[in-house]
Amino acid sequence: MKSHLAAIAGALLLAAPSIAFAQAGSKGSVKVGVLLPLTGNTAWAGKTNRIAAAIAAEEVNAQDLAGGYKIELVVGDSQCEPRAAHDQAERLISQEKVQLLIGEWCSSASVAVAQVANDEKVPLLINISTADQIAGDSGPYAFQSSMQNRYSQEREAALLQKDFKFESVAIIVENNDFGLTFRKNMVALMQKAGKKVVLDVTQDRNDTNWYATITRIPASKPDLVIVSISAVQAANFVKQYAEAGITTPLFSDYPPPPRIFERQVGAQAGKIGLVRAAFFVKSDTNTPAQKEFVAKLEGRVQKELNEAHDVTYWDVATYDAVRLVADAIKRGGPQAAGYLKAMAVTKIDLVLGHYEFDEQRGSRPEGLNFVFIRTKPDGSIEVVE
Amino acid sequence: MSSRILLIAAFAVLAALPLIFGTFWINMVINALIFSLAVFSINLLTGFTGLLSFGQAGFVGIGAYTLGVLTKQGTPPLFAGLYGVLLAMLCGFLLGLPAARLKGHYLAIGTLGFGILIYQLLTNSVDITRGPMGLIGIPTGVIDKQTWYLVMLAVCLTLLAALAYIDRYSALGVILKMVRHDEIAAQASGINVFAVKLIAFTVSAGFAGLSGALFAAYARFLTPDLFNEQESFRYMMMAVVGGIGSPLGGFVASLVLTIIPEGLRALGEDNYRLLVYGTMVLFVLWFLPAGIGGLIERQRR
Amino acid sequence: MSVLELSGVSKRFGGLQALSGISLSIAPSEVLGLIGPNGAGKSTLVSCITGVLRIDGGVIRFEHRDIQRLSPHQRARRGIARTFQKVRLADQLTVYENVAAGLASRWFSRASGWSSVFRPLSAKSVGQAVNRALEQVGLGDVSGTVVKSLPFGRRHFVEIARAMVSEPRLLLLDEPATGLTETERERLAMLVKEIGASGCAVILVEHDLELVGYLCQRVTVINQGRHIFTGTPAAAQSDREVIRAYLGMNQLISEGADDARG
Amino acid sequence: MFGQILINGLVLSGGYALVAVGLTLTFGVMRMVNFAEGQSVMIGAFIAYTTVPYFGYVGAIAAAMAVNAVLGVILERTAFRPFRGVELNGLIASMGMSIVLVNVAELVWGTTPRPFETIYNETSVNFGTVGISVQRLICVAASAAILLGLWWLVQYTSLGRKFRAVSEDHETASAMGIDVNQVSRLALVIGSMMAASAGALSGPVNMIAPDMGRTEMLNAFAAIILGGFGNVNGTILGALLIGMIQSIGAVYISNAYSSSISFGLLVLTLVFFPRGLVPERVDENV
Repeated sequence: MKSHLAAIAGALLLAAPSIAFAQAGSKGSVKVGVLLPLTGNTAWAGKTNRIAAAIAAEEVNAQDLAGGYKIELVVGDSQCEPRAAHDQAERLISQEKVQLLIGEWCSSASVAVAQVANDEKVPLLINISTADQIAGDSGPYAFQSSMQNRYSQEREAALLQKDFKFESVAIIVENNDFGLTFRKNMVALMQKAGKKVVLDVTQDRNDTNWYATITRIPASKPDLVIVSISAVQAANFVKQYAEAGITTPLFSDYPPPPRIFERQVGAQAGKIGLVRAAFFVKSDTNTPAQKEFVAKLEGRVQKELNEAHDVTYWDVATYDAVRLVADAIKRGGPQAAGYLKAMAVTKIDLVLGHYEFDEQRGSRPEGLNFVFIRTKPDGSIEVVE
Repeated sequence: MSSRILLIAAFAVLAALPLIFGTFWINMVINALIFSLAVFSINLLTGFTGLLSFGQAGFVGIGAYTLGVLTKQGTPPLFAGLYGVLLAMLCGFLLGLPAARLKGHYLAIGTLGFGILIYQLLTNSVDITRGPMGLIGIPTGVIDKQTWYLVMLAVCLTLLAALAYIDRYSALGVILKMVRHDEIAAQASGINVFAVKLIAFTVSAGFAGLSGALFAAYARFLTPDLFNEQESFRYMMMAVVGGIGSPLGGFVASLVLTIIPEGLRALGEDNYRLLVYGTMVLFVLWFLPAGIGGLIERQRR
Repeated sequence: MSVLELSGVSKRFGGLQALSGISLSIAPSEVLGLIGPNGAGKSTLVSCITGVLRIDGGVIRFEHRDIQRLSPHQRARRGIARTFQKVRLADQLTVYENVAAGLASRWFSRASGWSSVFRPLSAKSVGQAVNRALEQVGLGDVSGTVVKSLPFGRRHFVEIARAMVSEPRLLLLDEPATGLTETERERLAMLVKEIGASGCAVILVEHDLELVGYLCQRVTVINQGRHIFTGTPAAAQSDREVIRAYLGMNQLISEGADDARG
Repeated sequence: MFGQILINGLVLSGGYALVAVGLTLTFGVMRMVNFAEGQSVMIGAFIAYTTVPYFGYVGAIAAAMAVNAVLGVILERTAFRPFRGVELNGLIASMGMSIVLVNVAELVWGTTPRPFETIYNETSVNFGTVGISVQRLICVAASAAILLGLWWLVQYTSLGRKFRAVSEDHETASAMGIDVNQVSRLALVIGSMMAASAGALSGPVNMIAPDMGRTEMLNAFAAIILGGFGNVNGTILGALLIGMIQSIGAVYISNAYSSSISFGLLVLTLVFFPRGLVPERVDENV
């Protein structure tokens, strides 16, 4: 009996400091490794995601959102490439002694990081890669806060049928991790909705010449063209699509990169009325929290990188990830066991929407923001849905 | 005698490394040791018979994915690794049939074509290899890094000794080098040049497949990008920087060219690291025509 | 009882008829001279015998078996060895290693041969054969030196040693005397005599007619791919065709001769 | 439909031919493959991209060629002359140079892919059901013109004769008083200029980024093998073949395997023609 009482007293004592809202860091600091691409062809995204993560960490420490712990971010350049991501994850864990991990951008790199996280028993929150089940497949130490492809494609299929009248559809993808899962899910969804897939093309992702594929569109006469290709290739595709003068409505699954896309192909996208899906777009329909974050990040990017920047979904996803980690530390502490248990029962509203995790440790899509946007002839963007 | 003591001392230090450095560096060295097997395969092929191959990463990929896919389907890792090496050797044999008749640059580009073919197969056969999504959680069990390190060190050193023996002391070494220096004279001495080249291709593909299988068992994740033509160029670079005829040079080069760029990461995340890598390759080629191996050879003599 | 018989051997390179209807035979221990002006087709004939070139017509029989279908290494393993006009040695390797390579035809000719491939070079079986060949050609002193540092003349002898090490029954010497000093030439003559005496047939392709006269019991003369004479060296010197071929003044002679005959 | 496939094939062939011809020239003269040719395409594209506002498009192409000429000299000094005897080391040195060039470009221009806007991009000409941008037509016409110019240079000028002499036989050429080093440098200079024009012409068709040029180089290799190493006319034919087959293959077979198609074909040709379709002279005699 006595020993039992002592245990309860001990637990109470432990809990006491957090109740008293001690100053952040009073319980020490937690090192969180952040893996993102700073070199290679996706460095344009990593540069601004890094600043978004820094803003989140500063807010957490300023407003003591991590239950008395101070968050210290350690960045690793994983280059959106599996081998670099694997080595960087190992470095952050064994050299920098990080206790938690956030990352990576490209799915194939996240696969590698998830493997290391489970081997070294260091919890990982996959914040951007959207391939299905990366967390689920890799093991108990990985969570995935980004909306998985299968959920976003279900949303897209539903919205497409609402906004467009079409019976036949052409599906064109790139053979990277993103494109191939998209194609599998979308073909099934379209067939389930009774639409005829008249053209189904998978293009080699190093092949920047889309002309051959585009010439097949008029021949197969689809009512709607659905495309899922990466940011760089998307700009290429839209340019060649407009050049070829094809008027079939075009929907691109890939969220727009910031300035690059609009500046380069805004006019052409406007000419063909390109519709795109996005988890987040800077627009007047943003929530106050979103507007506040956008202002903060764009100001910071202007100051640090002195270049104008339109906030993208990837920036928001990275910001939210750091906040999610802080929230889980507050409720379960930085040690793996408590942290993972807390993360599993997360219920929190952040910039992109409401976050909860299912039993496969993937985020539930219901609460998350999802919009359709159309490029107007003058190149500007309007939110459709 | 002194050089032998030097060698043993050096290897003793190498064996003790894990105790000194943290697991990150050990992971780096293990990767470098696995790399060096693929560099060995080039040493064996090019160093001995003079044949060029820019498709070695294709064989590494075959070895790796065979182990990956089979272990995920329940085959015990050892057998899966064996099948991987055998499949790589079969592909080496099939590629060797036309390749053994090719010369110089035609052979280089022909094998490059083979490498690209394998890479595209791995990327596009989604239902077997999950393509770009990558194969994750290959159940080969998490053996701790120290044992991996010692096992890999032992494998590399035995191979080094075997290749050195063949190169310097065995009759096979003379035959292989005859084929490299002068095929017509070799034929006139009763050497079936075509068969020697074919066997060299097959055995070298086997080594590359072994390197792939070991990588799959160690890293336990695979994506096709780990086996594209840039990787084949990287193996070739290490073999040449190491000194094409010298397996020891190749071994040292694969350690140096894996660890130094990683060490330079402190220079900042962007491109200085690769810039230094490129210039390092150039400097070695300018000042050490026979590569690091040539340097070691000169010291020893 | 001949070790090698050629009958009606011909070879075409596109339009050029390099060899037409060459027939000859050679008995064991015989040294046959194969002479003719430059470009007569001597090297082509050697390449046809060793299998580097496929013949277009005729038959080549070695030890009474048609070897037309055999590739060069198979013919070498059967016991046909050769040296080259331009010496072909691995100059980074030592003399010992180069000569040891000649043993390949012995190693691979028998099933058991394969196992010896992995045995060290210094093994008794290898060492014995190589050292014997080196002694025979008088290179015992330079066994460990790298071929690159050998004077040109002595390299010929390394090649002969490599050819002899697997005890061939037929040795083709392709202009071995070129570039030899006087003493080396005598050394070569003595060596060819010994090789003949040991039972191995020798075909000596050579411009040095004095050497041929001394060494060969019989000579065959070839000119523009055609076989114009076979017989003793002495007879060859007085044969009209041979003189015409060699002196190369056949236009002059034929005009003069025809007028003389009226 | 066939018209578009033809045009697309020509555009591809134009780009591959310009790169392949540069490679063949350097190989013919120096017996070495320049693995940094792909990066010369990239440097050419970026120089043209940065100079378009000042010199206009045609001026930009000229500027790109000029800068690449200098690049050619640098490449010859660093990656080719020191390795005259040891071809393999030369090959790897050019790979080392390609890594250096990519990373220098990334430092100077950043990794973000950029559009290369020219006035010809917007206007397009209707061709059956699909329009073709004037830029593509220019790309085809200009590469044809440049290739013709090069063919004329190789056939009729004294430099061309020197190229052919040196690629025919190294020793005799220098014996005849031809400065082989100078000819090699010129070969690499012209090769890099060809690559610059390929970059400047194909840049506007797609996007430009520091890691561009790799697929062009791989396909140029395929073209060289089909056309025969060191043979300029054969290489142009090879490039045409590869461009057409890829363009047709992309439509009728599958373009997830686009580079495999050209390399698959290449491996097949090598099986039956170990020395390429247009064999060089036999350089190995007994």
